[in-house]
Amino acid sequence: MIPETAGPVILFSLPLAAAITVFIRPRWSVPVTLGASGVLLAAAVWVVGVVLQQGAWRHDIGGWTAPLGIGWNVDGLSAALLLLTAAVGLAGAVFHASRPAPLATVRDPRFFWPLWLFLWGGLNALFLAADLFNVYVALELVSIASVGLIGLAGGSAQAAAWRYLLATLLGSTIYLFGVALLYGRYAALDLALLTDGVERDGVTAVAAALMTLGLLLKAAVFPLHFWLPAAHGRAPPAVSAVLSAVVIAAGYYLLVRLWFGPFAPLLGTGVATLLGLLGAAAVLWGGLLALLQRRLKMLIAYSTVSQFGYGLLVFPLAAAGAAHPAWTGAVTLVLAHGLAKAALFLAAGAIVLRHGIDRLEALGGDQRGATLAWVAFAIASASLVGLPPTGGFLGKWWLAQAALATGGYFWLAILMVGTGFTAAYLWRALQAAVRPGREAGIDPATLSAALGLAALSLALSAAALGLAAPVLGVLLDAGPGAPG
Amino acid sequence: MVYLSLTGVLFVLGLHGLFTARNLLRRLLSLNILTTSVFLLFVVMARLAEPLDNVPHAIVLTGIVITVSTTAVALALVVRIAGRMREEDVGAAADTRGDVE
Amino acid sequence: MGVAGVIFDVLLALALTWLAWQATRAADLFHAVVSFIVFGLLMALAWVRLEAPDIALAEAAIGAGATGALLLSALDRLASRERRRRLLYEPGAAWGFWIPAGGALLGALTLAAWKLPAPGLGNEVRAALGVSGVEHPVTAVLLNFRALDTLLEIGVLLLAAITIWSLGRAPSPLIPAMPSPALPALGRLLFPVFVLVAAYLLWRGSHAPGGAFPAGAVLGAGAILMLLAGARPWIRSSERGPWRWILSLGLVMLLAAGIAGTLAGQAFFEYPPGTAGPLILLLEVAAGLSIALLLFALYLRGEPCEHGYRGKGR
Amino acid sequence: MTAAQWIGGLLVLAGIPFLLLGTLGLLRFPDVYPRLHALAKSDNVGLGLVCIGLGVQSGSLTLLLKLVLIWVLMLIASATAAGLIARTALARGLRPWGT
Repeated sequence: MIPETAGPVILFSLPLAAAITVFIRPRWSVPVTLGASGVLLAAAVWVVGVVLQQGAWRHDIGGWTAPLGIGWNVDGLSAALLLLTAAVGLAGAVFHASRPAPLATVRDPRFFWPLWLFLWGGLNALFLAADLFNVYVALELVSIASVGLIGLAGGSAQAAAWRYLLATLLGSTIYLFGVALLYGRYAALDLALLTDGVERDGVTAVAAALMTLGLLLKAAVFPLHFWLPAAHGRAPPAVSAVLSAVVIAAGYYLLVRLWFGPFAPLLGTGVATLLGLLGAAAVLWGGLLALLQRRLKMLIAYSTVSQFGYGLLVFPLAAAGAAHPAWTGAVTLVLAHGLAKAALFLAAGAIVLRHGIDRLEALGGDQRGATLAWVAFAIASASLVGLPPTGGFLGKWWLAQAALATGGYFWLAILMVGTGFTAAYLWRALQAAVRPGREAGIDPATLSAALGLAALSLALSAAALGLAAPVLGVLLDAGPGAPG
Repeated sequence: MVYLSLTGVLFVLGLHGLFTARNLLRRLLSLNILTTSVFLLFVVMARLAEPLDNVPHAIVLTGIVITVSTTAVALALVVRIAGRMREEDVGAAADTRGDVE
Repeated sequence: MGVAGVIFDVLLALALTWLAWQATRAADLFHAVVSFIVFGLLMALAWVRLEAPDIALAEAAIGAGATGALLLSALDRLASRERRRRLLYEPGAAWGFWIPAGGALLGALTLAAWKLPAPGLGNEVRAALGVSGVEHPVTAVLLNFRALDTLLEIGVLLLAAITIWSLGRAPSPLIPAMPSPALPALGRLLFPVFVLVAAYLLWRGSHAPGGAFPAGAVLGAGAILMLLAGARPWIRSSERGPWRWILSLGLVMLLAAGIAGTLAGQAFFEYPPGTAGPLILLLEVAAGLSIALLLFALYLRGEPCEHGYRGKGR
Repeated sequence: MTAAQWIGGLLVLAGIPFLLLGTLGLLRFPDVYPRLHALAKSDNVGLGLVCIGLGVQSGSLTLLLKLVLIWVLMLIASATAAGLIARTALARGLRPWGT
């Protein structure tokens, strides 16, 4: 066996195989899922290690090279996101498995696990894929699994699932139209081939515009974010965590892949500024709305809209000449956001379980059973705001350096104002913990410590990401997509 | 080619229907027409290529199966949502034949 | 072809445009759904005109057939018990943003599409066909060159069925107002024909248009017809029965074929030399069977109970 | 032109009026029952003649048999469908025209 190919093969096949297993034998769900999650996390760590050691590599599926065949592309960016998926996937599975059974937020527990594993498999397939149509199929896998998981919460979540489904299907259809145009122009679907062959002309520009529009819709970038808060706010906690942390990041990942790959010649100042302004608007608008929310999970959901705005700042900064620090900073920020946001949603899930309600004013009082969750919430908040030495700080630091180097003081200001908003709304949430509250909710003894621990481990990872700055820098430099 | 224009027309019709229709089922139909226009673009491209290119055919076959899956999920959701609305509003079931004569 | 062909194409395009307009705009929902089904059937003709017979087969069986059955049965549920007004959402402000954006895109899009050089991969496919194990290029692309897409696609189909099951139990069938003896008779008469046609299409796939997808669709349509004719759904969600295995069979086999390549020291999904032909046939049988059953499962719109239907949907 | 092609052409030509009349009936008859009548009768004969005509013209026995098989299946399907539509219409209380 060629050692380096085993990692992607495991990451691709194991979630799907486990999904089939738990579909056929629902009774084995929890052990199979947790076992597979552990193996997947190990495989992702290993893949990251291999990338660090020997750089990016490509695997031709079926031995067919592009343009005929499909390839897998393993580089720093995809390895980092695979690892993020595995971390959030494991923590979410642990959280979901250890919630108290009678209070399950899921209507039909038997189907949670296959859907969860299918979502994981779709995400891994997406991060590995180097082929634009393969990406589409993986995106649809992710979409349907997400819809199923949101809909599991029942009631009004089904309406949210419907809106999400419509938005995401529209996004992938528009994306596919762009893919068709590219295929007609270049007879290639492979990212690397397109990167080499792309020219600046009308067809390519239209294709780029369409694919970007579709992906902006999927990444819930302002003003196409309308579907996100309800869907992420109403889903079961573990589902909200993976949706906000990874599924949105998948759309963003593709945007970055395309604009730093095939479409790089098209990234002029105009396009880049437009994308940057969208990001800036998202930061401000999402931050403002998060500040106005009265329910904990909705606050966190709006925060996702706001935080992904930062990611788009990479485009104007890169176009202005600071491609390297901007790229590293934005990707780091997305990774740190993923870990922190998943931690926030899991912590919120545990807190809401404890109090039986998620209105902010009712979360105070006796915090036994939710202490760990609040600690996790605080640490994750620190990373999201960007306090040193967390991952959030590192990302913002690199972005700020890119802004300073290119004289982009407007983008720097956005960064600062956005940080202010983040601090304000998270402070509001944390304040709720120490208020005197009414006595309600369930017996804290029935809440497993694993709930809080799952959130805490993710929050600590987000914080520790800042300490891993040198490794992260090397990792993100590996690969054809990395600029500079 | 006639079909290339058809692609554009269907794309606009689908998009227009998706944004203006207020009925859930109608939006789904519009989305399906939008998807068909994308498939049509792929196949027109295959036809224009010399010699005939079979890769888009396989791609569209895959796409059709995916579309029927998403449509089925969407329809199941619509029916459940409608059912839930019905439970909330049993009294308003006076004219049950809103759509079919 | 000449002038007659062009006239036919224009007429077909006009008819398709009109039907699409009807499907999105008709005041009556039933009218819209029927327009959409006819649209699918005429699209099959368009695929034939564009020299894509495989897609025509799939469109007729899946696009118009299975989707049509799904739409009509959903419409039945919605229309007979539901006032249309109850299904509305207020369009959000974001939709307003979309309309000018879409219009602007179209102009650029038509302009761009006319100038496409369309180089195509026809030569590459022909060159590689010799070692692909099959003679029909579409099958070669689906199950050899781009087998990974097919794997994920079967995954999407299985996932869709699981998602639908997760929404609740299968609702009871609507009893027809005046049961007809002709339909069950037709079902009994035609089901063997469906099986025969499916087997034929499957076998044909290796050298001519056909293969697992049309075959599975035809078989699934036959099963749906039996259901309409009053047969009880024999599929069960039970863990003990073979149903969950058969539903997953296609994905299991494709995954196994993929991993086998890696275990043999080759690339993921690389077939050992000389075995591609029989392997692809095996995969097609498994995929066809799964597709048929999965389409049927999609049609049930919920998890079937131990005893077929329960009294009422959730 | 061989004799087979002449015969086939004539059969196709003979089928066309049936299809035309069926369509005319579909458009002009007053309600659902006579429309079904026009369709089920005329379409079957018209389609049969066209199928046989094309089969004869092709000069291949397998193709002729395939076309005839299509026709037979269409006969069964359209008869069943017509019956179902008529029953549904009756059940919904649609009275035949003139009664």
